[in-house]
Amino acid sequence: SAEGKYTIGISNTVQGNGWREEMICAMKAQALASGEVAKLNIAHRNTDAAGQLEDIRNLISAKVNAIVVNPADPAGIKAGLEEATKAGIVVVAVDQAVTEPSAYIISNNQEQYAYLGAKWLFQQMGGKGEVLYMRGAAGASADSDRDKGFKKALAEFPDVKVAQEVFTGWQQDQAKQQILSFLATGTPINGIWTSGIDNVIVDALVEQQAPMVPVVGADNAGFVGQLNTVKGLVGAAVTNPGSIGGAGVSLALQILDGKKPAQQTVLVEPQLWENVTEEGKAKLKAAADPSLSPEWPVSISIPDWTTYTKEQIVACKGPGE
Amino acid sequence: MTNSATMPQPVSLGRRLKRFMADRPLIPLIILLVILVLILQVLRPGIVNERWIANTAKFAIPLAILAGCQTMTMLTGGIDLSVGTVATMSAFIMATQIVNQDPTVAFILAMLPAVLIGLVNGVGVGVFRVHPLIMTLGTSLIGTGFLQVYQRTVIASGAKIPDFLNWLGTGLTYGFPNALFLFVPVAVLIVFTLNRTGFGRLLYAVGDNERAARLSGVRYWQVITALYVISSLLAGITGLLYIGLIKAPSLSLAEPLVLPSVAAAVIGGTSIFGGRGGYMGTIVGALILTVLTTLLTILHMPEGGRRILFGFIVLFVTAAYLRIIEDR
Amino acid sequence: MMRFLRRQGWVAGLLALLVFLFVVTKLIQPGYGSGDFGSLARAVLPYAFAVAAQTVVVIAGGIDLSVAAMMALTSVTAASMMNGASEEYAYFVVPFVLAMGLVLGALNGLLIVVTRVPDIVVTLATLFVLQGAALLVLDAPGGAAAEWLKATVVGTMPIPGLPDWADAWVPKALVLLLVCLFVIWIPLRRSRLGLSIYAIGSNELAAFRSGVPVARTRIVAYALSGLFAALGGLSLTISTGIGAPIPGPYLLASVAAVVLGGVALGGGKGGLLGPIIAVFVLRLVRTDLTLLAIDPNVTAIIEGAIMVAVVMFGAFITIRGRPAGATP
Amino acid sequence: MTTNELPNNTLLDATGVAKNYGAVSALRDASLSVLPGEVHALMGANGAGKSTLVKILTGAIPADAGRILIRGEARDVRSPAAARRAGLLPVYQEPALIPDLDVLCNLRLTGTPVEPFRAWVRELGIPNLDIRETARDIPLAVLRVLDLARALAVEPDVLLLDEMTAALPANLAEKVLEVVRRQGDSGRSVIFISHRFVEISALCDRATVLRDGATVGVVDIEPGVEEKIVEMMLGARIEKTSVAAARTASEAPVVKDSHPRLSVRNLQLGTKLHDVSFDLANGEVAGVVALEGQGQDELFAALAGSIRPAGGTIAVDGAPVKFFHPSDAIQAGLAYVPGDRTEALAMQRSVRENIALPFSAALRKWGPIKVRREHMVVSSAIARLQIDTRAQGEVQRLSGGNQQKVTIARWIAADARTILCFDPTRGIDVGTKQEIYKLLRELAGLGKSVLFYTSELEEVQRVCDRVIVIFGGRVVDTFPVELADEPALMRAAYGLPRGARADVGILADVRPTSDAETAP
Ligand SMILES: Nc1ncnc2c1ncn2[C@@H]1O[C@H](COP(=O)(O)OP(=O)(O)OP(=O)(O)O)[C@@H](O)[C@H]1O
Ligand SMILES: Nc1ncnc2c1ncn2[C@@H]1O[C@H](COP(=O)(O)OP(=O)(O)OP(=O)(O)O)[C@@H](O)[C@H]1O
Ligand SMILES: [Mg+2]
Ligand SMILES: [Mg+2]
Repeated sequence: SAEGKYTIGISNTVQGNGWREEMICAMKAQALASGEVAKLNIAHRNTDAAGQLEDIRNLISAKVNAIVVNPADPAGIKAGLEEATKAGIVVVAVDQAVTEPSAYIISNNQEQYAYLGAKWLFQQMGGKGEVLYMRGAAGASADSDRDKGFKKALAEFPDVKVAQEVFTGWQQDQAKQQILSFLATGTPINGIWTSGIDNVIVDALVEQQAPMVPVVGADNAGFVGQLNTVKGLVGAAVTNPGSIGGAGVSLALQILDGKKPAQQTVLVEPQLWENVTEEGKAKLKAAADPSLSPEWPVSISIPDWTTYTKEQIVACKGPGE
Repeated sequence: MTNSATMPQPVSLGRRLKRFMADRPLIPLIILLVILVLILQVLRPGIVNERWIANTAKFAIPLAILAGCQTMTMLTGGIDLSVGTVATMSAFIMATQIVNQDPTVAFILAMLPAVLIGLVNGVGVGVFRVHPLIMTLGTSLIGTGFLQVYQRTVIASGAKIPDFLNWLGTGLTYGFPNALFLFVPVAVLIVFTLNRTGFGRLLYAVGDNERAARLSGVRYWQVITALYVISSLLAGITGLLYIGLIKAPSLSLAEPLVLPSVAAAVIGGTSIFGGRGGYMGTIVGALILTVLTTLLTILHMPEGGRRILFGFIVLFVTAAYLRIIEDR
Repeated sequence: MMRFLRRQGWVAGLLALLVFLFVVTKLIQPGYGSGDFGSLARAVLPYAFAVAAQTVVVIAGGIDLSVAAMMALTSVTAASMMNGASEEYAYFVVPFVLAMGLVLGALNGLLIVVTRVPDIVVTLATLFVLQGAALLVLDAPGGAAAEWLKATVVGTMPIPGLPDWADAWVPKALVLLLVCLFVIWIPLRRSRLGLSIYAIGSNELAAFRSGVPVARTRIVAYALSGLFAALGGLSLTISTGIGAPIPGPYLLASVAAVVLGGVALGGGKGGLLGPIIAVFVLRLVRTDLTLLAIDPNVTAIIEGAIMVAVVMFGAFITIRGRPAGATP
Repeated sequence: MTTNELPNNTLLDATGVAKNYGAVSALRDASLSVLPGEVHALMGANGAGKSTLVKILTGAIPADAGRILIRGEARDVRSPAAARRAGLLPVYQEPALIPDLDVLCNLRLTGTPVEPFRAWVRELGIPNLDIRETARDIPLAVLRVLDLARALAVEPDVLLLDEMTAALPANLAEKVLEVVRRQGDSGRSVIFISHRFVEISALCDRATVLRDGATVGVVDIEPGVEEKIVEMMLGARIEKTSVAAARTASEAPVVKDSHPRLSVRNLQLGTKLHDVSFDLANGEVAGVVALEGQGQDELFAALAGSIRPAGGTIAVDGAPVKFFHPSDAIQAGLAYVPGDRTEALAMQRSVRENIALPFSAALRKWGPIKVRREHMVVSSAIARLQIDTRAQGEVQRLSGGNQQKVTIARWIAADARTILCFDPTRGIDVGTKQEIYKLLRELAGLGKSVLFYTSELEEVQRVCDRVIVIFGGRVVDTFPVELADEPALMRAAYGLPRGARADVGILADVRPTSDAETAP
């Protein structure tokens, strides 16, 4: 629409994953809802830090006013972000931190995410026993941040042992194959921590009629639904909103309008919704949204940061579309 | 003028054994599979039970069907890298269309992109003579793009896994995975096609010597177009089966199966240069890969080490197999 | 002249396409200037090395699926060695990493020669091995690069005798690329070794009978591929300042550019210039799509379609251009 | 006649050479001994192991057993490069130039000096070779000559020529023979493999004869020795099929229809074919005679549906036809047997599949195969051509001659009405040749028609009813077989009017001519 005055560039390096798709939709919806954005220029594909550098430089060539970026790596795109700032472009990183000092950061706290969930899980296990540790993609920086949080919680519970550590690659099918072959070994476990590939794990437990153990996952629609409905399942969803993208766009617009935040970094703290206490159950009930794709996080908005409606984010349309 | 002809040497037992296996290339493959299972059993006593076998079969079946696509295309000197995308598309479309549509309509809609991509692949390879690697890679990029666009239009309506696929993907009948109801007919059909039909003959002939086939009156483009459409259809069906197994429609659902499907066909003894191979070997190849994956999951090992081991084992298996069947 | 056009027609056409794309870019974004060209050159750098790595083995009649994994491994090795080390230490790191690429590449070739397993399978296996090794070196992106190394790709190269405005169009990254590629390639191509590489790709049996040491030549081709991949890995570390253990999208990109660049996948034909221009074309298309703010989902469709269309077009003109009197 | 006293200055001496491919032994006990300055023929029926021996001597394949002495020293020749160093240079049956490199690069690759090479190429009858031409674009016959020139340019001690002349037109073959003869005269040795006796007797000093992988004798070449060699080559297999017998097999009257089986009018194709017209009747074998590159390749390709003519008409049984694909020609009953069997066979498939291939070609035949019927048809074709099926699992394991038989058997099984044979006897032994002649006559006797191109002129009289001579893309003459003696054919092939005195060398005259030339 013609009313907006800014062009915002977006760079993202993982495509086809529910979480990232929600993030992009939140960016579009927020840009539309703000009324300040004339055009979004989105570079959204599967690539690495070098590819993201290329995208950022292309966005600089396209002369955008701000760039919102979900970094492939905190340090790897420093050069590009620096060039953008030099060209007078506002840079906001979402989801993960970046090392470039001139960039603003609004991010989910990944270390805290893992710590919160793991600590709850170990408490449920009574502070002892074997845990199945299902990580994300080997080598991804979000995964290594989460590993720090998990290890921190583990250190607090000396009697909890890791029965097996596997990388799901954040792929549903790999995770399912891994859990099935693990279950088939008959190794006893007392809990499962997953890095957000959660609903297939519960599916597998049900299908195999394996003993139900506490499961920690993310606030994906599918898993939240299972926490509400699957009999005998004890578990918790830790929020990791993809809507952080919308918050990133809001922050960029604020800065463009001259309202700089007090600090360069804004961390969005995760919450934990469990299905053990009444309070937790109520939160899960309220959060459940079967109309969403099971891979989408249910936290489709972030209070104080996003202003779009559910219809807008689900429609996934930006300005001028 | 020279010494008299040398007497034929008595053939040693090792050589005889080797020749026996070389004439039946399936046997060494099966032996290898058994060895892997034994290793598994030694590492985790008790793992090899009914449940484990059913699970292994469940995961090997989608891989084996996709590897069937690779086997058939590789026989003609081609390859089909678009099977991952096609399977994903069919699965995703099925899961999202079933919400509002009649199952039959949803099924037809789900198979439509498979047919289209197969047709484009076939025409590109068969008529325009584009290298299959490039052609199928290109169509899989295009397919993924369309899937992304499509995905946004169905975010609001959500997805659902039809009960039937659920039953097919994960159900058991008398301890046997229901997926066998799909797989056994498909496998029989592929084996029969390759060995006992004119079409199968032509696949081998075209892959071995295209000019010879042409001079015998074979129209290359017809064979290739039909082949890639069939390959795509099989991939589409695999997608439906796989979504019943995984139950989470994602946009990269079947992508991780693509390289292993090529590996399974190669391990199974199909030549990537065309003209040689068969489907029975491929099935065993798929089983070997699946068991191998389990084996690596069970070994307590850092991810890096696991990948290294996987690579070496694939190489070792193929090399050993080649050695055995070498001088047939 | 006619012969030059016949042989280099594809490259000339690509060059024309590239020029056309530059004109289009300038029309879309009138402000497109030397700085933006510098960005393009830096973006091209890792792709160009990946493509060079692929080109050498494809000409030798093989294929190297481990290119991207090799880049990842060399990149993390360089980044972790330079992490916290002095600036001068990098003078040791660079040759070390290049030698590592050379040796690992040669190992690829050696495995192919010794095991006699097809290239595609061996390099698929080494893909896993190298990926695993990269993860063992660094399990998450990290490390560092020396400042002087990073400076080698930033800014422009003052060339004596050229006016400043012209200097601005000579980015250091481009100079580095051309120097590295052509210092290796041009002397090689003219040498007997270079001819041998073409020979084994064109007709291995004829090459063997012409006295070419086929096995040794194949190993050398893969070693060169490893060297180019190591250069690619280094360029990744240099431009990002870190090493990432998960391979980037360089494998598929390299195969696509090789074919776009007029190198026959069967081997024996083509050169390095075509694929390098193809990389520029593909990167510039990417820039244009970003400049036009095309829907990201549509971008994948367009990129795939371009790849397929260009190759189909190439195939089409070869079919048309085939002399009428082709022997029966 | 068997030379027993071996002078101890032998250049090359191989004894007890053996080679097994799985169950089949290609060579059992071959020996060969070559003197300096000698042109030594290596003879044997198809599958005798000649090529295998050459490959072993030149390091292209390793032997399983045997001893090779070069100038009295035991040498282990492990690779072609090693053979080169030892002074042994082969010209294999298949062109050895790298197809994608130009001639100059090919020379550089093998370290061959360019100027001597050019001189030899001119000497061998190719005056204007462009050495920047890519090998792939060079016609087969010229490639063979280039291979030879490349070998000659490094002045080898022993030159090994495996059926060097088989694919050459008469004019080039003549030059080759001349040059080879002079090699011998200048003290170098040549090992010469050919199935053509006329060449052997014109050229060679001695011959080693192989049978079933073993050397059965060494003979001096002297007038009348041919019979003896044939006896040694064929052993028990000997079977006298005289020309007359082959011909009488089909003295059945040629059915004169109102329409000829095939009728070609004003066929036009680029610069290759101008205005070609002729008829082919039912029950007729028509020979096509032409020097290399006179358009015969294109003519056969056009009739086979491989390429489309630019102008003119083709009519089958009086009805005009247009071929867009070989399958159209096959539909019309025209089957093409290419001269190069690698073009016609799926080498990794079985003999049976290769023969049955045309059965499955049409879209409506893609369904299940009727195994029993197919087996019957194929077996009868195999029996008819007496194909050696010991290694039938993969066609590539058959010897050259048996492979050639498979290419013909296919169309016998498919019962094609017209067979277009392009040099079907290229490089196969006399016994097999006789079988093929007989077969063609029998086919004619059954009312089928055959168009038969041959590079060996003497075959014309043995097989054909009529001769069509092509020169420069035109039919320059057509005459009945009675008039087609070799000199007449030769004159016609060179485009000279019938009856004129030819001023061209005829193969049999080579020896005296070259002697005269090289005499000091
Ligand atoms: N790779 C192989 N595998 C099995 N048998 C083989 C192989 N190569 C050759 N033979 C067999 O060895 C025998 C000798 O073959 P070779 O090709 O040396 O004969 P040749 O004298 O050249 O005959 P021709 O004149 O027909 O070519 C043949 O019977 C053939 O079938
Ligand atoms: N190492 C090998 N592996 C497999 N097959 C081989 C090998 N060496 C030779 N052969 C096969 O054996 C045959 C040997 O060649 P052969 O002597 O028959 O050639 P040719 O062209 O038929 O010669 P000729 O001129 O005598 O007919 C070839 O058909 C080839 O396929
Ligand atoms: Mg031979
Ligand atoms: Mg032979």
